[in-house]
Amino acid sequence: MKAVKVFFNGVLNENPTFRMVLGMCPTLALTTAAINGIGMGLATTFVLVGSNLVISLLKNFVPQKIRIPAFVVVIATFVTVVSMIMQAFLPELNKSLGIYIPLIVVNCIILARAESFASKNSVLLSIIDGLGMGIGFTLALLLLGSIREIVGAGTWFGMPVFSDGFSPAVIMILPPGGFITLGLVLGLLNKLTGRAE
Amino acid sequence: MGLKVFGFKGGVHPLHRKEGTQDKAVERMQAPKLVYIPLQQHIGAPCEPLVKPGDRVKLGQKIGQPKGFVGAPVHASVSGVVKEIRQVPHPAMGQGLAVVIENDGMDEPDESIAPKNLESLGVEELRDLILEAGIVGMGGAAFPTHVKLSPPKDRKIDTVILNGAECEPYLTADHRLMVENPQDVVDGLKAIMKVLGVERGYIAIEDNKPDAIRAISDAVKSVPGAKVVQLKTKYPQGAEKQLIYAVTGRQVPSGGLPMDVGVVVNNVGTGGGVAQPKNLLVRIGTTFRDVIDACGGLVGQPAKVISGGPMMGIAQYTLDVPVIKGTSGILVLTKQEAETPEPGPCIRCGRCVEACPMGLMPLFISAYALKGDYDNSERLHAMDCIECGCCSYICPAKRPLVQSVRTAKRVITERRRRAAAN
Amino acid sequence: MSEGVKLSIKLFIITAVAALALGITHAVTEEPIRLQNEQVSLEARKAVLPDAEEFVRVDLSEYKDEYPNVVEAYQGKAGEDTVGYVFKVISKGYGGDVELFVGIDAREDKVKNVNIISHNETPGLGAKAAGPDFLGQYSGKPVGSPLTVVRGSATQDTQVEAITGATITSKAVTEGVNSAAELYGRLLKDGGAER
Amino acid sequence: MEPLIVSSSPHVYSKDTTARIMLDVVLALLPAAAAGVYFFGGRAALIMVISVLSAVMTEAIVQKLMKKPVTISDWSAVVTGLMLAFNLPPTVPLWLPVVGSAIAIALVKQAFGGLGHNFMNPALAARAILLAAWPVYMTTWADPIHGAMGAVNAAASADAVSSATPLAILKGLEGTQEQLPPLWSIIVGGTRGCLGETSDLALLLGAAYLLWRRVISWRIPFSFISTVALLTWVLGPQGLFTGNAIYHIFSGGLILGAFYMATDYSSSPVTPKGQIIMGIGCGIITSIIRLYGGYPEGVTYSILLMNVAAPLIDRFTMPRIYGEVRADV
Amino acid sequence: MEYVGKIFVILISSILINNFVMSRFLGICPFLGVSKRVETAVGMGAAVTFVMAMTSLITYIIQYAILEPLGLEYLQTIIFILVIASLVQFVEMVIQKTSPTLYQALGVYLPLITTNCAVLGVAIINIDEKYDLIQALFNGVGAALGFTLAIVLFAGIRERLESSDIPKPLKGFPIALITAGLMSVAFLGFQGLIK
Amino acid sequence: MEKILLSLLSLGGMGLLFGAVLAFASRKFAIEKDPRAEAIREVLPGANCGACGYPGCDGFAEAVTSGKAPVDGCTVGGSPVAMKVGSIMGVQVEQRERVIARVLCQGDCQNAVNKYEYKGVQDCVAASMLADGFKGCSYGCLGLGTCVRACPFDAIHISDGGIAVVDSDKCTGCGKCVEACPKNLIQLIPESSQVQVLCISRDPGKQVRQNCKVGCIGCRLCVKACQFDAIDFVDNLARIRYDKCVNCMACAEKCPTGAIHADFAKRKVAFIAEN
Ligand SMILES: Cc1cc2nc3c(=O)[nH]c(=O)nc-3n(C[C@H](O)[C@H](O)[C@H](O)COP(=O)(O)O)c2cc1C
Ligand SMILES: Cc1cc2nc3c(=O)[nH]c(=O)nc-3n(C[C@H](O)[C@H](O)[C@H](O)COP(=O)(O)O)c2cc1C
Ligand SMILES: Cc1cc2nc3c(=O)[nH]c(=O)nc-3n(C[C@H](O)[C@H](O)[C@H](O)COP(=O)(O)O)c2cc1C
Ligand SMILES: Cc1cc2nc3c(=O)[nH]c(=O)nc-3n(C[C@H](O)[C@H](O)[C@H](O)CO)c2cc1C
Ligand code: SF4
Ligand code: SF4
Ligand code: SF4
Ligand code: SF4
Ligand code: FES
Repeated sequence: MKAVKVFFNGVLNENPTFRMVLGMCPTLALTTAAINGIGMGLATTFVLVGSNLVISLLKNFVPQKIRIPAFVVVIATFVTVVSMIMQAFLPELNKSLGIYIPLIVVNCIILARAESFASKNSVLLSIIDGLGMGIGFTLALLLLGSIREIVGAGTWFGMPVFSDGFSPAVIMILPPGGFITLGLVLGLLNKLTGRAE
Repeated sequence: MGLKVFGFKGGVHPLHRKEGTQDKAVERMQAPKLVYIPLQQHIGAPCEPLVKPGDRVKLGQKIGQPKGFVGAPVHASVSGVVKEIRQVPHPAMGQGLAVVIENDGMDEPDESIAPKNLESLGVEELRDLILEAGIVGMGGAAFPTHVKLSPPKDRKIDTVILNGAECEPYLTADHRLMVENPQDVVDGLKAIMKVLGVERGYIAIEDNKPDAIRAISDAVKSVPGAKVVQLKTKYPQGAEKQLIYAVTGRQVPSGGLPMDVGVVVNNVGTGGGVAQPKNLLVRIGTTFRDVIDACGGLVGQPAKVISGGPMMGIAQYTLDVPVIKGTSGILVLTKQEAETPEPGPCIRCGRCVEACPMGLMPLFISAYALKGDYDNSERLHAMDCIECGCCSYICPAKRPLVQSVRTAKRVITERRRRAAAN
Repeated sequence: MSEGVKLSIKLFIITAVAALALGITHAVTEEPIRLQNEQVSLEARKAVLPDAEEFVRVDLSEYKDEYPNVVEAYQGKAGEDTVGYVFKVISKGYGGDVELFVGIDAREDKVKNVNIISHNETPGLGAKAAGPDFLGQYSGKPVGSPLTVVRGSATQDTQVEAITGATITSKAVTEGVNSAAELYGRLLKDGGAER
Repeated sequence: MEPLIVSSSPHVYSKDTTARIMLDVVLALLPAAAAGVYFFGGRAALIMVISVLSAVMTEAIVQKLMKKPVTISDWSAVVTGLMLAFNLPPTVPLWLPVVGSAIAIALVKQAFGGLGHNFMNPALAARAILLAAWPVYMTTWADPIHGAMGAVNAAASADAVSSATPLAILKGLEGTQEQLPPLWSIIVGGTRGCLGETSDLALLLGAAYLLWRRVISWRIPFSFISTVALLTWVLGPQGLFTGNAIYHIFSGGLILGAFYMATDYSSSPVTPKGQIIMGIGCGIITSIIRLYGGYPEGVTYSILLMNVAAPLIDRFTMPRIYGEVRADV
Repeated sequence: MEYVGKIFVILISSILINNFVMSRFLGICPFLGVSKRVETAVGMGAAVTFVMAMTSLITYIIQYAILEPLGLEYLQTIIFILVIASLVQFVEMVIQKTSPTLYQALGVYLPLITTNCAVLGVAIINIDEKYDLIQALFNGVGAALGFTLAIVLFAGIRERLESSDIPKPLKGFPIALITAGLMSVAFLGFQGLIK
Repeated sequence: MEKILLSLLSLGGMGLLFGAVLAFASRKFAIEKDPRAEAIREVLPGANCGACGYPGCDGFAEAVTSGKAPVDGCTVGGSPVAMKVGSIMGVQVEQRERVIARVLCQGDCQNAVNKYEYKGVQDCVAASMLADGFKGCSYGCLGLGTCVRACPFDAIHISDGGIAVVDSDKCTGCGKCVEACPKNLIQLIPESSQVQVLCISRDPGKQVRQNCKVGCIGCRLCVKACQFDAIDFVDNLARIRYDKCVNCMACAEKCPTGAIHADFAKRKVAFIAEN
């Protein structure tokens, strides 16, 4: 029961993108297309689960004072290992996700979860938290990526969605488009859920 | 005219609308049946009544004695019988204790008001005279004059300025005084200079009153060290700090008083001794209603009655308020004139910043004040506002600028007082 | 200092384990990654010069000053025959460097193919340069005279149509191709290259 | 007797109102609008009308949706719509001004709380967004038609290719110096460019009116234009002091920008000193972009960038308070 | 002279054209989080500047003194992040001791500098662009100044927004993001400034 | 193998080095942080309202640990929090009664008259500067909501009749509104007392009658009605002494204008029976 709650907490209530507004850099940089969003989201989910797992295992071993260096080392190791293995043995997958993998190291969400959840909870819950957060993140990226791709390029997952008459608004896939789309989506969600700061 | 014209930074140019009265000679008004003499007529401590109901008082008899130094006694403006002492509406304070005197129409004078020879009096005597006579400033705040004339020993006063700017629209009382009784004005200046022992005296007049400038220039020749300064016609030329800047180029430090720069400013009316009951156009204690009736009564429905000028005057809620020492004019506005425009959002035109003679940023002070963030208002120097109203006047969006700044000042003062008490 | 020692040792253990994990992974993956990368770059060269089977690096140190934007050159061979050359050129586009591979067919003295490997141009504008519509224009252009960019439709053989709204990028690519072609001519003249 | 009205002083107010000021700006823009129609034909008029209408409609709709009082009678949306139209090439498709006005009003103005709260010039921000979204439409310049009312469909005609503006030539991006139009035609109007910027003469006429009405002060325009003049002259193409400052002043949107857009109340500093800093900053950025940047024109971005800095400028240029002994800021 | 020019280009580019926040999307979280007051924004900017300069220096030394000679490039990410994390924690302790007010203001965001992608980003860009030590330092400082510029301007606007009547659903992050979007539209103006 | 060893050495070495540096730094730059402050901070309500007189809850926590603030200084948290803070600090706290704010005026638009039409900033402070406000009664609530804006807990509202009313469930007794009201109309009153004089006018009865239907007119019927000597008169105004009042509500029954407010639902019937 608790596990279910933890899971949906990550997907909905504390959605890392829409509620906590963390991990903004990859969110904004990589949502120029829907496929990028999914790729980044999944890669992050994977690392999140892994690092949450390891950190919850290590939680009693790591003293407070070196907490952050220790955690980032764990995360970075995870990312590097994954990246090397993919480069070597999964060249196809690597080709589509490759460039995003190193960026995961600096995604605030991972360290934030490590600090605030994994270092305080059991292994199982930590894994579920990682999964929930990761999926929440992925869905958010997918949504943003879709909007930006459709309006900014006139395609969705590379497929044209409009007839020829449509001229896409290039700005949507430029930096300003990222900020503004996310801002408007957040505003809309606030409106729908009746929440406001 | 050959006189240099002086000015200051900021300010506005409201239509001066003095045409109605500026050429009308001063008339004496018939004293009314009942007069209401508030026991507090000025900044400072209220007076203790010296009389009780049933007492007979003579014209000019002292009927109230101030409790503190910053205060001035009040006098009877008619002779007659004290009817009662009760709360009445007050033009500046909403309500206040007043002595109600039933006029016997005899104007029997009190011994104390026999005219005295200016030349023959000593400095101390003169100061005491001013104190006893209850002279207060006619510039609006009705500040007791004897206080200003008693600077602490360590402050060197070298200049006296008589304020004849009268920059408020509509008002012409000072103007007429200067035209009709220039000698009184100059005598007043002489008296003040003598009390303070200063050599330099100025009478500052806006350049839209050439007849007053002429009259005073002639009269002032008899006083060594005194001269007339011509001011640009601009509101609030008459504000103390702006006036000092225009005349002497000195700036009064923030939170400081004029004496900090060695200057004393007095209204020309103060100098001329108009505040003494017998010289008044209207007896103190006459209600506004009586005054207005004397002017031929009201034309239609009044919507707003203001004591003072339209820029700084205080709106009254009833015509039953009595005239007090500082009342320099009564203004009645019709519904149309009184319309307070609906405020719109600030368009950040910056006019209020340009207009503020104090160099404040009214739009920000006001925005913070309206949000209840008085700390930030204070940080932006809300307390330096002289409440001249230029900002509200000029604002195209009709924002309640000075109104909210005033609120902020009030709250800040309250907080400071509370903090000091703790 | 005992606490300090403990801290250091703990951090040491964590990093050491991490290092071990990484070291081992690296050892295992090093070779496959190298092969992968080679494969990738070979394919990139082949894409602009499909007839070649192997590529021999050409030494450009002599030409470095004259053609600073051409950074690599390869002789493309099919068996004993030289089929052409591949040049890697970096030109300055709108948003930064544009890296191109230019393949030149030595048998016909024509541009074979042009490929953009990396760029930082605006999506939807300059980024269109990497698409076949634009790059296809270069295939078959003669190398003798420099190409020029025109707005609107090209009327001459040496003209390339600019991408609308991205003249700067178009010019950058064209200049890159021109440099490659010129260098190719120089190499021929100096004997550094053969047909 | 009815109760008297009591309010805090002052009891009189100046005659100026927000609506009157905005109306003045519209009036000042009319000569330039007429010039735009004269030089670019009926299509220019069509674009202006569409732009103004959609700006006003957007304002009304957004305010209705947010359940705020509808304030379209204050003319500010009209100014924004007109300003946007002035900043569009005459050849844009007709839906572009609609989208642009919607962006200007809804995203840049109302999202921040409406009149006076927007930190950026709505029309200019919309123009910059349109430029980045549909650069092709936004950089396709048509040759002016010198007849009175040209065909409404000027854009459809064949000569509406993306041709070079004087500034692009000046910069050496395209064309040659010989193609540079004569100075008089730049000033009077009739060079390629946006709708409203073509006739500097008409713009200056309006500007004089605004200055006379004291709607704008000289500070921003003067410091803006003189900074551009100085920098473009000093940093000339053939070494120091060889620049063609006159051309730089009168070509492109400098006059339009300096008098009408950099002076937008909401997005410029309120302090007198701040306004001069704003003008100088705009001048520097415009010159840098014109001389070294990726675009031939820098007025738009310079104003937007200074808009971004305006709150800080206000903060650090508070006027000297009368009698204040300055210790802190 | 040319070298000085290049450094100037690096500086301008990293401050304005490729501003980390406005066009590279690095360091967004602290940008959004620590920009409510101008004072704290300045503090954050100063902290980031210090950390970035130190990072540029130390990672440069590690890369060219240890990793490259030993053929351990694959440890780049992990070592860099370790350096940054330690450095940040060090800075945190120092600030906490020397300026409790600054510490209180930066609060949770100091640890966030660790995962501030901007810091790792600058270290990696330095290596990728093959900058020498001086250039790397200038790039680091430039990027940090760019970050500071963006965050301080942003904070100025946000302070002004405080007294604005912003529609309820847009209050907080949404309007902040829209503001950032409009700012980055303005920053587009610097594009193509230096070629 | 060699590579693995090298990586082990370099990375591990760095770990060792940084660990040492951090350990050193944590010692060198160690700051005295009272763990109790953090513990206190945890139990505080976290409203950061500042009613305690310190900058936010953090400030209060620190002030308590350094002995500057009393353990029951947090009005918002009331006695439960005070107990917890006390137990952290190791001191006994007396149970203190919860206080809630009360607006001492019932002069809404039906009961009270206005003396003029106010135009201007909708703020009680602003209005009160003009002849004590537009209410006929110069003591009355102006209903422009200055207190509403001051309340951090949304516990005070303006009624339909245009005067301020406190929602006693939400009110935490922080006293912000008391400070904000320019008419000094709001008082913190112990929760248990059910009887209050909701009028502060010191005007003579005749004047009060003219201005307001529900004001205290100084008739002193309540004084006579009270069996417990809990009401006295100051300046024409009845005053209830909460320490003596037993909530018998006899006074409220007698009050001819209804200026004494009592919640009859909570009446202690026993007292009446007794008498
Ligand atoms: C508490 C207080 C003390 C003052 N003390 C002096 C004083 O010692 N000397 C003086 O010349 N003016 C003094 N003033 C007068 C003020 O500077 C000013 O003239 C007075 O408030 C009237 O100003 P107004 O008529 O411009 O409104 C004092 C004012 C106040 C309120
Ligand atoms: C905005 C403003 C306008 C004023 N205008 C006048 C004026 O026109 N004439 C005048 O005598 N005093 C004017 N005063 C009052 C003067 O500042 C000053 O208090 C007064 O001249 C002092 O003289 P008194 O003490 O004799 O009244 C004005 C004050 C303010 C704040
Ligand atoms: C957001 C934005 C992105 C741009 N990106 C590019 C680009 O990637 N490549 C390019 O050559 N020009 C780019 N431009 C430049 C303009 O389109 C510029 O006007 C153009 O280079 C010259 O116009 P022309 O291509 O119509 O001759 C961009 C402009 C904007 C506003
Ligand atoms: C002198 C002046 C210039 C203006 N310039 C512009 C402008 O360039 N763009 C615009 O959208 N609105 C402009 N306005 C209109 C108005 O300020 C605009 O609607 C506000 O920015 C909206 O808050 C201007 C107004 C004035 C008084
Ligand atoms: S005058 Fe009015 S509209 Fe103009 S800036 Fe000041 S408050 Fe705003
Ligand atoms: S802020 Fe005060 S001093 Fe300044 S213009 Fe307004 S009322 Fe006058
Ligand atoms: S209780 Fe006081 S502050 Fe509240 S509305 Fe009434 S008068 Fe205003
Ligand atoms: S009603 Fe007054 S005392 Fe009660 S919570 Fe609100 S502000 Fe505090
Ligand atoms: S993801 Fe870049 S700073 Fe948070």
